[in-house]
Amino acid sequence: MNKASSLAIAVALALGTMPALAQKTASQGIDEYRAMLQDGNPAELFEAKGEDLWKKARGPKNVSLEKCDLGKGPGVVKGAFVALPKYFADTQRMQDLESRLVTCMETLQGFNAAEISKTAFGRGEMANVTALATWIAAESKGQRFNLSQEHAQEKTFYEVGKRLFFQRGGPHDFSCASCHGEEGKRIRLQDLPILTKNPGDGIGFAAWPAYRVSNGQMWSMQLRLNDCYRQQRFPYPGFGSDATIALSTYLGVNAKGAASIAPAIKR
Amino acid sequence: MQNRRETLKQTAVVAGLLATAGFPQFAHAAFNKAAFDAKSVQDSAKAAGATSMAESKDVTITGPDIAENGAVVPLGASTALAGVKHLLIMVEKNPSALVAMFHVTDAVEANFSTRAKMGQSSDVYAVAIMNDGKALWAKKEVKVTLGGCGG
Amino acid sequence: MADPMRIRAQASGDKATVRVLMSHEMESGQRKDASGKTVPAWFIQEVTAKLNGKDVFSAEWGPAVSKNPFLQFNVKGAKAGDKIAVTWKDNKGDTRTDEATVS
Amino acid sequence: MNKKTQLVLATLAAALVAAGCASGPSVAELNALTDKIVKASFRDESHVKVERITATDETNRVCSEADVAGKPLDEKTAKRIEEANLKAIKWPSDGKFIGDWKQGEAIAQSGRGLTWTDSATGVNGGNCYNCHQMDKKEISYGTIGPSLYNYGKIRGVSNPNDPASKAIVEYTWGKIWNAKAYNACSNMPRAGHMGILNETQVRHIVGLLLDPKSPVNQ
Repeated sequence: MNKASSLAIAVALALGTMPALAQKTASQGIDEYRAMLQDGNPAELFEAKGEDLWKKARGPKNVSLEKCDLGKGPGVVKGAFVALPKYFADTQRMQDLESRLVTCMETLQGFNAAEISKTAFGRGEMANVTALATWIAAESKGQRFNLSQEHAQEKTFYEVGKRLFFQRGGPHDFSCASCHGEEGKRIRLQDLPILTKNPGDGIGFAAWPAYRVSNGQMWSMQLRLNDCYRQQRFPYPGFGSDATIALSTYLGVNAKGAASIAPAIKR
Repeated sequence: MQNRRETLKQTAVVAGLLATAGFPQFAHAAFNKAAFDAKSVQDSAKAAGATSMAESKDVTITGPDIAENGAVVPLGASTALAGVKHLLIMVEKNPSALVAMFHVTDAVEANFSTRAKMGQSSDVYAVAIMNDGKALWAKKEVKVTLGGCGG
Repeated sequence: MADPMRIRAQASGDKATVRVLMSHEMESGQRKDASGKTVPAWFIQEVTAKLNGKDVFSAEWGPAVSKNPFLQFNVKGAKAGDKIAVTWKDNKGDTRTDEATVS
Repeated sequence: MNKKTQLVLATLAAALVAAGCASGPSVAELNALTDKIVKASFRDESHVKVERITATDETNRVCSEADVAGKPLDEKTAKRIEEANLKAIKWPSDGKFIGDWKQGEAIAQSGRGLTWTDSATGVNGGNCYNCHQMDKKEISYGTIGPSLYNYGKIRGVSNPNDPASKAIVEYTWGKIWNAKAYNACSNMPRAGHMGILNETQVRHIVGLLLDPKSPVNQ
């Protein structure tokens, strides 16, 4: 409320010569802009590609991913996204959607997991992992996040993730919490979700993967975290590294009950 | 919208099959390079066949008041007038003003939407070029802001 | 080699609204790469559509249309079950056609 | 590598259970585990080195721990941290606190510098608008920090060179140079102390905030 009225004043002062704008706050204007983009989210292009990749026989072994176990049993896609990351007994490790996909690409299709993990976002098989993640996320659209905290590793990773969330460092002393620790804050005009609790349906953890209009790229959760760390002026987090999975576990557990809208469309 | 996924599933891919078929009955299908290379709204309209230009309430331009990002700005042009040959969407301050030129036929409504790149805040135009060469236009201002952390 | 389009065509009254998403870089020709060289323009130049095999729509685009373009138009007289085929062609001569059924 | 770390963790967890720690690892063990995971997960990229987060100072360490615990620093520790940071402030070498507000505005607008995609030799920005309102004409401002619109005017600074303004001028310099000198766990970066901005840039920012001609004070 406060935010809106102070913005209204700012806009009136700044743009007083433009009657159409003076009657509308900047945030209303931006909400309208965002609404205009909803109908026609290019993430659909990546969804289609991901679905195709899941069903197509590929890789050195020339098989599809249709027997991949994303945590709900081999081949079960619906509902898998909103329960990840989780502990997988076969790999004996905590995995998020993307690292699990890479495991399946190695064990089922014969790809080299380490090679894929080293590939830059948007390139080669990494682009395929992102497309797959986009489709798999979309298959759980509307479902509510409900990560398991049963296994000891799942609890431990939540605790480690919490510590990573509050870890201050780099030349700017930033932690994740610098931007995402309080409700109702913005960077520039960008609303910042609070991530220490459920921020609401389709906000924060429940919005990614998302299509970024600013660069026309499809961003997975791994890339979302990677770029947060970049802007935090931290060093480079490895793809599928334990730090990224622990942090995802913390965010995912906190988002319990939030309905997923992924893949969303973002600035 | 409720049937979106259903509808999407019905999308059949026939890539390449029709690709090489020409469009002989579409006189304007050839790319009008001059119109797209022209810098200004006027020069571009001229290259697209306009002989005179006038503002008109019968032409509508739609777009946001503020765009959070200049890379993707939803814009639409429409008119209920009869006798429209082309409907153009332009961004005045872009290096070349013309974004898209739609050819109006009896088979489609003179109502088109797409998304444009905008380098900066600018007036955006819908220009209807009539069969007699008259160009009728409407404009509105779109403010492009820096949404994120200027990094 | 280009990725498929997503086409939604919905009939209402005596027309169908067609919404299309295309997978394309739409490189503006204004951008410079890391070494300072201008990245050449690469964009969809022509978009056409057919209703049940008959030409109904055509447009010309410049490089200022956004990456992964969106397009919306209304075809008169189209009804549920009709076929809409959309074709794009870019300035390098690459082309792609996809088809959808009006719902 | 990931797999190996996680296996080590699993063994560790098992050992803990065997030792009767049914309630899971202790705080100290979780902290140690986090350090280990950080070392295994992050790598150098371009000019950005892992030491940036593994060799951080006491200020960051105690504030991070307080954040995890969900309670503020105890008063004694907070005071100690603030004093240490206050002592580390470098005051203007030529005694001039007020720079050019126009250059200050450009620095305040820029969010560039020090990420792995920035050049190692580029000019850093101050990131000010990311968190603060300043010039009212800029509608794209953040709200993590308080509004600084009319910063000098509200504080009654009509001539920053007047001895009457000395205290506020010095505080402003100090706050930008090292925000933790006044609030141990402030969200605000220590722009001068950590080498984000140089002395000349800090001077321009102080000008932007305190010069009566600056748009901040209109």
